[in-house]
Amino acid sequence: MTAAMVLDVGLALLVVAVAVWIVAAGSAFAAVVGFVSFGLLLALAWARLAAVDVALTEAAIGSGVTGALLMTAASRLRPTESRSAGERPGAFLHVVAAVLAVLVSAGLAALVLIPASPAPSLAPAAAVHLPELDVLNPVTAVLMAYRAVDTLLEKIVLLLALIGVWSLAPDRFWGGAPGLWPRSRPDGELTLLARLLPPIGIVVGIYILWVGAIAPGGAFQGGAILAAMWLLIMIAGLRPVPEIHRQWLRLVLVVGPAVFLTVGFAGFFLPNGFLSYPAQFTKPLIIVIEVVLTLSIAAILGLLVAGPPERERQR
Amino acid sequence: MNAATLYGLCSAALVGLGLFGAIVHPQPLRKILAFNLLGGGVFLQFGVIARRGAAAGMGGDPVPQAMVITGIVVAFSATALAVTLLLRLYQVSGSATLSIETQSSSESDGGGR
Amino acid sequence: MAEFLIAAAGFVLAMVALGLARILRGPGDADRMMAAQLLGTGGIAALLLLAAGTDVPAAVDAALTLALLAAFVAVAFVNNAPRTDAAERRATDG
Amino acid sequence: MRVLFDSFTVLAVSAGAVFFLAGTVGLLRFPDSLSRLHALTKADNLGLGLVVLGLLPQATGPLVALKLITVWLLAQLAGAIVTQLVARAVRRENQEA
Repeated sequence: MTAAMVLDVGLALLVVAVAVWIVAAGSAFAAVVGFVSFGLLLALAWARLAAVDVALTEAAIGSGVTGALLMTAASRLRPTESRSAGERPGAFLHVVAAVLAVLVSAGLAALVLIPASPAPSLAPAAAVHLPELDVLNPVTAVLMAYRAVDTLLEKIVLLLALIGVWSLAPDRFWGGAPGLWPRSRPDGELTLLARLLPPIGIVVGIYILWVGAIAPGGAFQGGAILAAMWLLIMIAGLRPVPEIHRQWLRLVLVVGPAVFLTVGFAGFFLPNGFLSYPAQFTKPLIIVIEVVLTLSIAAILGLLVAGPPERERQR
Repeated sequence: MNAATLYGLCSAALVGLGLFGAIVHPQPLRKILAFNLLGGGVFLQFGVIARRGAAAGMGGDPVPQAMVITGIVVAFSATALAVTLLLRLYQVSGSATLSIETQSSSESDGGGR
Repeated sequence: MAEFLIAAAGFVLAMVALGLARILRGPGDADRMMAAQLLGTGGIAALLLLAAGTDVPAAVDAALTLALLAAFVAVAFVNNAPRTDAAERRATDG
Repeated sequence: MRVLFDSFTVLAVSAGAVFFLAGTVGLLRFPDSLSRLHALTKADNLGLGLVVLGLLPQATGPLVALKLITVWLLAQLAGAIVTQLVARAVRRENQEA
């Protein structure tokens, strides 16, 4: 038994233990704390599975940004917790749910234990065109070139989610600014953190975006870091939360998907189809798309956490 | 047993736990959490498939990995929308429950339908 | 060398897990807030050790991301936990 | 030279691990939140600091070394400030209880 094996067994057990905590915890806030830990441990597991790109995404979005979002919700919904305790389903439903869960788990475990042989893989196919694309990170190549249509649609999903969140605002607040945990009195420490951390964070975010071409990293991960830094500045009150009717804000939100779509449609006329890049411009086009996408992703993620408008529009 | 199989079993357990939590928890927020747990398990399953497909000098098959990255982002958008819906429900009805009895009683408190 | 670094990562993770078990039990939410801090630091250390031990240099970038996001999440904790507690107590008292 | 570097790494990383151990023992044994917070900061500052110090000789280039140091500085900065905020929350909880 090697050290790596012991580490893997321990990590897998720990992930399951934290998952049990999330389901069993007494209060929603405690469960959310468990969820943040869960995301962090999953990031370690992804690194062990040789998927550092995913580890970065999990650390940034899965644990960090989602954790912040759920924490807000848990603290706002705290008054409702004791009331819903009486709505716990009976023993019968518990047993049925447990049996169902065990069956599903057993089925998945069987799939894992009886692997297909040889294991299916698209890695060789992905490797063939990497030199042409001049993108050395295969995951970025898949996201930006081979399966670019998935990435484009995912941006649309992000935008739709934001529109959905905004439409839940009461009419009188339409066009106003999101609430985002307004603090009654700003602490000196928080202000200090919000002044010191974002400059470093922005450099790291841009670095993660830039390194995405040759090593794990890319638009999502960089965008999530930028979003977290923006949120930090707004939480500390150093910059106001923007009102959602602002033209510049809406421009930033759509510029990424819009450029991506334009390049995609241009593919009809220049090369040979939707979302195919002209051979000599592949690398520059991918870089341009990634840069604007990062900007849009950062803005959308930040505003999704900030929630629907909760203040009236200022004239 | 290699690392991929181990994490595969771990992901199977996560899916089961998430499913159980999503069914039995009365609070919608806990259901959302459990659903994210379930999603995490499914993503990990993709990771295992990717790891087993290691070839051509890559540590894993990049296609499932890229799909997981897309999946994580989409899961976040869905969570954000669900949480906002829930908060709005609480704002409007004064309760955050999916139970029909409690829902209708709080509606009649507020002046009926 | 690699074996030692991986073992060290496992040890740090085990320590963090023990601390986590204590912290999650509470009793107050302030204790739980420490969980983010503890696990953040432990996770960063484990990732850095793994990056060197298993020759995955990119894991250092993941640690960097974690360091930034852990700070952000900790701020989210502090902003959301105790203030509502106080508001709730006032509501039940008055 | 290699042996010297490697033994330095073993020494510093082990020392860091000891601080993580100390931090955890403190968390398990200390009776109140503020002392637990104190124990936590030991693991934070010295544990991570010594691990980073130990990994520096293993770094493959100046960029990696720079990133290692940045990680530690970030953890320091965030740790110091977040600890303050948590301590304040603990005091509020105590006052209200």
